Amino acid sequence: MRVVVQEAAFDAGAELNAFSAGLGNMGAVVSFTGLVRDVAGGLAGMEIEHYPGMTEKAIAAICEEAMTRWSLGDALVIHRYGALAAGDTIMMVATASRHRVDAFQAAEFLMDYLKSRAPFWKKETTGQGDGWVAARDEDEDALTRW
Amino acid sequence: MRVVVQEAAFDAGAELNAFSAGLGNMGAVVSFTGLVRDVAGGLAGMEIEHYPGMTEKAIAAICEEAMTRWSLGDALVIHRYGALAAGDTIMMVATASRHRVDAFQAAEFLMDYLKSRAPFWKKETTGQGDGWVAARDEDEDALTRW
Amino acid sequence: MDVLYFAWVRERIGLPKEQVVTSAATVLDLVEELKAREERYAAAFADISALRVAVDQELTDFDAPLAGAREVAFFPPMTGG
Amino acid sequence: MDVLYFAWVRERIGLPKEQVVTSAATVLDLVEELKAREERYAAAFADISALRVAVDQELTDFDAPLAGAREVAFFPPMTGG
Repeated sequence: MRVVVQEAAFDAGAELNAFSAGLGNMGAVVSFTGLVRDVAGGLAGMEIEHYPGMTEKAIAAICEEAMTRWSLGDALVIHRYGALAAGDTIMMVATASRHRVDAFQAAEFLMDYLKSRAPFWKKETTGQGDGWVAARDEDEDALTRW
Repeated sequence: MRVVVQEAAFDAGAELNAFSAGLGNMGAVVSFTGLVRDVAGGLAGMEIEHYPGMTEKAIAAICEEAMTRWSLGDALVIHRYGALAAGDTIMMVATASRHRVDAFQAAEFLMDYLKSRAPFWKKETTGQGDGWVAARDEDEDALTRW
Repeated sequence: MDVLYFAWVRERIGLPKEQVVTSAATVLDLVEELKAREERYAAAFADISALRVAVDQELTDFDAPLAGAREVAFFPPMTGG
Repeated sequence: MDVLYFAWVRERIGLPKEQVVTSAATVLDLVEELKAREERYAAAFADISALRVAVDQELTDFDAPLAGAREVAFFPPMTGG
């Protein structure tokens, strides 16, 4: 299990390969990658604020919960903070299991909890100024299924 | 949408990065990677047989079905055949969407259908001889949820 | 008509592909014709519930008609992914 | 006790962190104390249903006790991932 919170960019493909190479006997690997997207057009960039100290602890707790709920060989979370541009990779999750159902379920669980329970806040910068991204009701509702 | 059936090894991380780079306005990317796993210990290798011609058509049809069922920006399937060793990457699927639910669901759908409806057959070679991998009832049952 | 065999069906019958001249109306009729030929066919087709069939590269059932078919393939359940 | 503010709560109050000497028994008592200080606090805490709170870096509720707490943080719903 590896949790990384960093400002620097990272190479999601290289991380996926390194994660897969270290697995031993797990045949199924699921990854999720979140990219900065320019929904309305005109996005100049994104700034992600976080809560140093709590962030790492909250993500580690979510990962440990996933490891107890599903039969996983390994789990990885990398999440950036600071200034990002459209198209940049914000974060990734990877999970590994023997059978694909565990890896898929655990990755979805990790994403649902990271969205609403890890202390990150996104601010978008456009030509019209800055704005904090509002939490979506669907994201909060998604937690009820676990 | 891209479907590749090939004997040669491929770099799953590089494929994930290329897939993510071409997306434009899609923020969520899910990938599944299947690796040769040595369940019982002593696996010497795996041989994957397929049905040239039907394989590509069957996978393309499954991808098109996924594109109509979910709101996807893109989908990728790469599947190898021929001789593989333990730890080798057998195949990968990648899906992209605006919101993560579509990408996750479509990737699970693609995997469920690829498992049981794309004409591939795995043969494992061990010190005790060769054996065709049996289809799992769970894999056939997984199709009923879609 | 081309008849193709994959995986252990291919191994039991001993060849990957053959040309068959047949007037079989359905896949099942073709199976019965093949089984009557030789023991290796009878062995391969002993339990068709363990087999799948594709006609012209589309999965179908054993009662599918063969009129106009150019290619029929027999194989065990797939194990891709 | 350290009190931390994030995202638009930080922007409205105008600082990321401050030391607060308080005998507030619960988070809600602390919020009432802060609101009584200055308009910017009253504005930031006007609708606590739009806020989340962590005590010693654990998410909790506004009726959580503050006895022994070293760090309280206020922020809007998270938007990670």
